[in-house]
Amino acid sequence: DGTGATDGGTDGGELTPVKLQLQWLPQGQFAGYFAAVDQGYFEEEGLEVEIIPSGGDIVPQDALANGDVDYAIAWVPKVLGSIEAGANLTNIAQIFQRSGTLQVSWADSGIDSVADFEGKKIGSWGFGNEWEIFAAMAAEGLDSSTVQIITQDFNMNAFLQGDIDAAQAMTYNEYAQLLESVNPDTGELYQPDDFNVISYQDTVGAMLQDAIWADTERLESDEAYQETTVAFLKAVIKGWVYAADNPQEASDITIAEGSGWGPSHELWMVNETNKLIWPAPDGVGMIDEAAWNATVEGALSAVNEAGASPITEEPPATAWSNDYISQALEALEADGVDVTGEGFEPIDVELAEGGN
Amino acid sequence: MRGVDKIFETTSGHVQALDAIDLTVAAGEFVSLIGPSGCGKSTLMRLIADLDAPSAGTVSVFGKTAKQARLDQEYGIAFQSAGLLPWRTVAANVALPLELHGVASAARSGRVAELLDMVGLSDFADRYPDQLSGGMQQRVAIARSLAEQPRLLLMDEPFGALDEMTREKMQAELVRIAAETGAAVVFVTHSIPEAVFLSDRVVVMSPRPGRIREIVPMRLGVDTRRAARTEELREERGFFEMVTAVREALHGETPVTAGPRGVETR
Amino acid sequence: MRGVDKIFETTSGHVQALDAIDLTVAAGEFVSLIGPSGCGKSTLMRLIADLDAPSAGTVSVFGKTAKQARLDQEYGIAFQSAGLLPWRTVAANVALPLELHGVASAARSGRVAELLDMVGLSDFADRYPDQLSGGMQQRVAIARSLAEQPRLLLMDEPFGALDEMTREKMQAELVRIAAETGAAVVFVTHSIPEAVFLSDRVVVMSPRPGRIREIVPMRLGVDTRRAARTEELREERGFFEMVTAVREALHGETPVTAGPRGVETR
Amino acid sequence: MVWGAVGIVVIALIWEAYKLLGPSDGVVIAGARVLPRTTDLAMPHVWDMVGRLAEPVTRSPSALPLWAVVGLAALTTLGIAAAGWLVGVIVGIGLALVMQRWRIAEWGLLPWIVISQTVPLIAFAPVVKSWGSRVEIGAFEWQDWMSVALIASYLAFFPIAIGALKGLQSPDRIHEELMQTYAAGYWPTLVKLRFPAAVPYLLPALRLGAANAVVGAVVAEVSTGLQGGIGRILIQFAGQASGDPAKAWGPIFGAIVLGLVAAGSVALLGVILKNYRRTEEAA
Amino acid sequence: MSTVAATGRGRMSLRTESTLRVVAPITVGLIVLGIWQFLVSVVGVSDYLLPSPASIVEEFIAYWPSIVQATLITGTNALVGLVFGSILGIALAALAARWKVIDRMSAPVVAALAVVPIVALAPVLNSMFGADSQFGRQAIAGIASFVPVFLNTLRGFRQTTPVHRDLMKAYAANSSQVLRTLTLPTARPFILTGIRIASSLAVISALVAEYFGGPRGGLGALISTSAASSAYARAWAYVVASIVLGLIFYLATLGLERLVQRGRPAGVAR
Ligand SMILES: Nc1ncnc2c1ncn2[C@@H]1O[C@H](COP(=O)(O)OP(=O)(O)OP(=O)(O)O)[C@@H](O)[C@H]1O
Ligand SMILES: Nc1ncnc2c1ncn2[C@@H]1O[C@H](COP(=O)(O)OP(=O)(O)OP(=O)(O)O)[C@@H](O)[C@H]1O
Ligand SMILES: Cc1ncc(C[n+]2csc(CCO)c2C)c(N)n1
Ligand SMILES: [Mg+2]
Ligand SMILES: [Mg+2]
Repeated sequence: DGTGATDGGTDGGELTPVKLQLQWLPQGQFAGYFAAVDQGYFEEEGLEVEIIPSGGDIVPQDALANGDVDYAIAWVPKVLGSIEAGANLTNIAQIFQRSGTLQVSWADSGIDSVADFEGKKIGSWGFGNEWEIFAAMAAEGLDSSTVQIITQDFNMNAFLQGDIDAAQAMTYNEYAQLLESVNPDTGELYQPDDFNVISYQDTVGAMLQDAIWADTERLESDEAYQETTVAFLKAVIKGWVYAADNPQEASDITIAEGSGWGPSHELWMVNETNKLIWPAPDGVGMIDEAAWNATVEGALSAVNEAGASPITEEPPATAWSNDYISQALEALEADGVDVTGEGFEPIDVELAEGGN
Repeated sequence: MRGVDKIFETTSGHVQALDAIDLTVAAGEFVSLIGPSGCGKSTLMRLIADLDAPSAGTVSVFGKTAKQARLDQEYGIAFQSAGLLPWRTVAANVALPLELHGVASAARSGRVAELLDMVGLSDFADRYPDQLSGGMQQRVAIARSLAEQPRLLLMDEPFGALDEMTREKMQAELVRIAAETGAAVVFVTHSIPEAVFLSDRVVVMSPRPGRIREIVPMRLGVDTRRAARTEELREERGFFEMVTAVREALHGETPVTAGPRGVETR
Repeated sequence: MRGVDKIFETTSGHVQALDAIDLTVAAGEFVSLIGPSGCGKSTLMRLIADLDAPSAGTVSVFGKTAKQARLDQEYGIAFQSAGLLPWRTVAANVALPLELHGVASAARSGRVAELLDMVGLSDFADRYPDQLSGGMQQRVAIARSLAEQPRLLLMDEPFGALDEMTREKMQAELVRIAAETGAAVVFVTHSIPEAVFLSDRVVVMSPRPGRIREIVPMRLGVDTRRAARTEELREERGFFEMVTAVREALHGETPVTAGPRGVETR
Repeated sequence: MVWGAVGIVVIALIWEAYKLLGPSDGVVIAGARVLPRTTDLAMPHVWDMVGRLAEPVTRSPSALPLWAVVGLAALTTLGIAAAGWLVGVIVGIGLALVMQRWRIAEWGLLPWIVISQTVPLIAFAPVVKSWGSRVEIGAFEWQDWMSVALIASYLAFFPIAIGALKGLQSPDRIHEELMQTYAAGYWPTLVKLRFPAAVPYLLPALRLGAANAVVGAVVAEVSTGLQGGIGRILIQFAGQASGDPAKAWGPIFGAIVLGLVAAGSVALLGVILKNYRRTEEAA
Repeated sequence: MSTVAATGRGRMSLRTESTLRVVAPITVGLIVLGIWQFLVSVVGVSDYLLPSPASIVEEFIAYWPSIVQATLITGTNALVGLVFGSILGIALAALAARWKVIDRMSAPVVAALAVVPIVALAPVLNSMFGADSQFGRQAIAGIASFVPVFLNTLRGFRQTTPVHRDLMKAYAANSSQVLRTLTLPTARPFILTGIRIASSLAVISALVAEYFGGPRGGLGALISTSAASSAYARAWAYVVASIVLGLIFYLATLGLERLVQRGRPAGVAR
């Protein structure tokens, strides 16, 4: 194993090729990975990482399970479903410590909590993004038949025009879309106090989101892959640290990587994403067992309108592991990197019309 | 028809289809138009039917303008292709003009039965046109053209698509029908024997511009009336004489060509 | 052709298209087949051309089986519709059989020029079929059928779609061409005058089942050779006599019908 | 041509007139909104949609004008669609040849070819991408755009197969028999008769295939998230439609122009082959 | 040997022919299904990647109520779209056939509609007509149906032969009589062909439109949700349902075509 995957192996000659599958188009949500490429962190670890964006219908964990890629970014409840369906995957780093999903309603709608959903038109994107909603509703004693689920498309028009009473929104994306839109009554942009915001992080339905997944069998049998995994995680953490320290640069890097968002929206997204990651008291990427169990609980209780649940039984123990992230964190801490982000301070971002 | 001209404007210039045509058809008379392709036979007929308008001159039918005659349904018409509506049965095809002119259903079916009887297709009333032979289709078209008892029948090469044997049968039938109904007939054809067999007068036309070259009156044997136009006629001497006369009018020769020619036919 | 039968299987049962046909055509002879629609004329011709196989009996062409004759390209064929390929120029259409049989390009264009000259279309070599009149198209088809100097020419109503005047011109031309090339011709037609004008012998057929009713030899005037078949012939007395003879063979009557008939034509 | 422009202007006028006069929440009859909302969000002004094309995509200093971004993306998609179309042409004509040659093949395959078009292929885009990513033969490595082209070809081959089959079966009996009398075998008959006779059927089929290839390519780009094409900016800008409604129309117009260009280029082919279409005008 | 190709077609008794017409496609289908099952169960392509036909059938049965429900939703949208798209197509084609100006003006618009991808229109239509109703999907199915119906109908309206038009003029028929007795019957086979082509397009468009917003519950939404949660056998079960739905539409319109044309020649009028 002369590739020196564990220690700054640029001098080791050949770089190890690695493919990372994202779960959406390039955007600030993935700024840390792009920063790691741009700043040469992967190269320092002896890796040559190709970041593969996805589109409407690509399921990242399936790309991983099929062997198309080496690592994938995906939400935990979605992958739990895939694991139950036969995929053999392991969560090796829980990048987002918090859920970034909101349910937004109009300030005067009287919908301020999940309990108020009953009988309302509730927006969701589908594609497995809806399990938090059903889990939170289940905790309030509501099932999917008590609301009307409307599939949201790529923007917030359905909500703005009243087709949806409470729309699903990510703090880093759709919520910003609202604040970038002109209120036809005032001619100005909408303001935060125009809306009620329900954060799933504050509900029982909260679930773990962006995590890095690896192939379980390869982790067990392939030593090079294990080493690559630790090296990969080290670079990723450095990337996110960079994004936390330099949100503007990280945002510019992402735009250069092909994100089509305007500069203000991109910066907002990087900043909000940072808030979901930092501070990380156990170290960035560490999987909090309590949060994991809560996610499993929620996934077991959620039932959609077709009567299906993401999972029907507890996931196997192989579904998560802190082994690799711990090694990476240790090595980085030894190098003096702040991996908890204790001093993290978000910035203030002003959104421009249309996010431009 | 007085001094009728017809000029078509095409992309490549004017086409003088008809030039100074004078022609009068008597009631009950059978007149054939014959001439080489493009001499304006069809055009002439279409003017009478008011399907086209003359560029100069007047066309009058029974003392009315052609248009009025069309609106009053003074004539029946048949074309080279039968022009039946393929989605209508034979009976419904014959009934079409009656239907369009609001004849009551009962009267209509009576008339249709009568007409189909006349053309010998009573047994085929419920067939569709594609189940009939070409000759039968043409008979349906003739029945249709007779539906409203027109005093004038216009026929543009109605037997052009038929084989010779069917054609001869249809000719005999047309003679009978025309005699029965007493209608005047204007009949376009390419066939000299056909024109000779059917007509009281044969109008020979020449092309570019379309003109009447000669009008050949038919005097067949002793008896010139229609009743005499039986099958045997075709093998008579007078018939061949008339054929020759029309041939020569058509070929435009003053009949002085040399060569071995049977003197008897002159 | 010996004791040839042809039976078609259809949804509604068997159709006996031909029954016990015996016919021999001499080299250089012009034979016409005539008969009512459905009597099997086309079927007979298709058997000779090996486009269908007989149900019984044998067809031999120049001592070979029909199939061998087809593979050896012993005959040329022309149909009722000219059947030109619309995307090929006149010259390319005529060249088609030569092209298919690997005649070198130079030899090909020489032969094509010759053929077009023969049918009088040299000026139209680069035109497309849709730019020609029906008669001209038919002439191209005839040129094509002659391309490989066949000893036998098969023609199924080649002039059926033409008007009478063009038709007469084409007939004269065919007589000339057949004489020039010395090919035997089997010619299907519906027209008695046409058969009479062209043929050495006229085969009269009757339908259901298709049988040969009579073979009428043509003796036109004193000189029975082709050279005599000029335009004037059509107006000769002997011509009308032959027409009458074929008519009667066709209508199947022993010629005893009464009625006023010119004695001279008998 | 002029009338076509008038037609477009009329549509624009109707759009603006309705926007001016129609109720902002649209016309709702029996619970169904039968006429659209007239808000700027739902129906941007025509001049906003056109004007937006001239402005830069974003405020970022390196941003190109919207029209240029749409144009570049359209070119990328055009290339992919063209590849898909070519594959569709080969497969479609190949199938047609087989079906024309053996009637049993026609009976066995044709129903499935018809059924194939009822399969919602959007469901398979990820599968195609995934299977494709495993293809690696020697130096050849499967690219993501090839998956998109493959899906485009799936939509393109259908009209081509049907049209080509009809065309190859179209020669008049008389022409077939003529070839038979010339003792011409299968291949000469194919080359000299069937293909030329098929041209009038093939051309509209190829045109339809081209339009389908574009539609398929765009759908597959959206579905697989392929970078660089019109499908990608379609979802990208649709995501920005709340704050910038006019922007989302840019790629829509781009997709339409793209389809017209694709179909139009095939029409050019028709001009080249005009001698094989002589019967068409007459008919 | 090669000439057999030209003559060879049609040397077969009618009974064998009609048998083969049914047997051949079924055989092809069974062969494909067999290879598929073989790949999965014997060669061992993982069931996760490519569900076996057997497991699809299992899911099909397990989710039967949901499948019926979803098929009804999508089917209704497709049907509404097909009906209104066809009516609109026929009406506009009638206008275009009557007035050349409308024909010329509509040409670019129709050409545009013919090439616009559903993915492009879906979000916009949802925005215009409301994401909480099925109307957006119905509109998309309608647009997809409109194009072939319009084009075919227009062609049909142009099929009247000069003889028939002359005949109508000779009968001094007024324009509504001409429409009723000549133009519509002439165009009918073309209209029906257009509707048949439109039928499967309507289904597939209504289904794909569900990918881009609107109420949940249709086949499209369930296919995507199942696939997103890696329940591929279930996704396939919904796909099978959508194929069946497409076939039902196709066969229904084909039946309609046959029914209306029964006893009548399909060809062009003589
Ligand atoms: N609609 C038209 N536009 C232009 N020219 C026309 C039109 N109709 C007829 N013509 C021309 O007018 C002339 C006479 O045509 P017409 O159809 O009356 O001839 P015809 O004697 O009936 O010929 P045929 O025997 O072939 O039927 C021809 O030169 C023809 O080309
Ligand atoms: N392929 C076929 N299948 C079944 N019956 C056929 C077929 N071809 C011809 N027939 C029948 O065989 C008989 C003879 O047909 P054929 O075409 O030889 O007649 P024909 O004398 O050429 O008639 P026409 O003068 O109309 O051309 C007819 O009764 C016809 O219906
Ligand atoms: C078809 C489709 N539409 C919208 C979204 C919404 N979305 C945009 S980014 C993001 C966070 C996850 O990456 C989410 C949920 C989606 N995923 N898929
Ligand atoms: Mg005429
Ligand atoms: Mg025949």
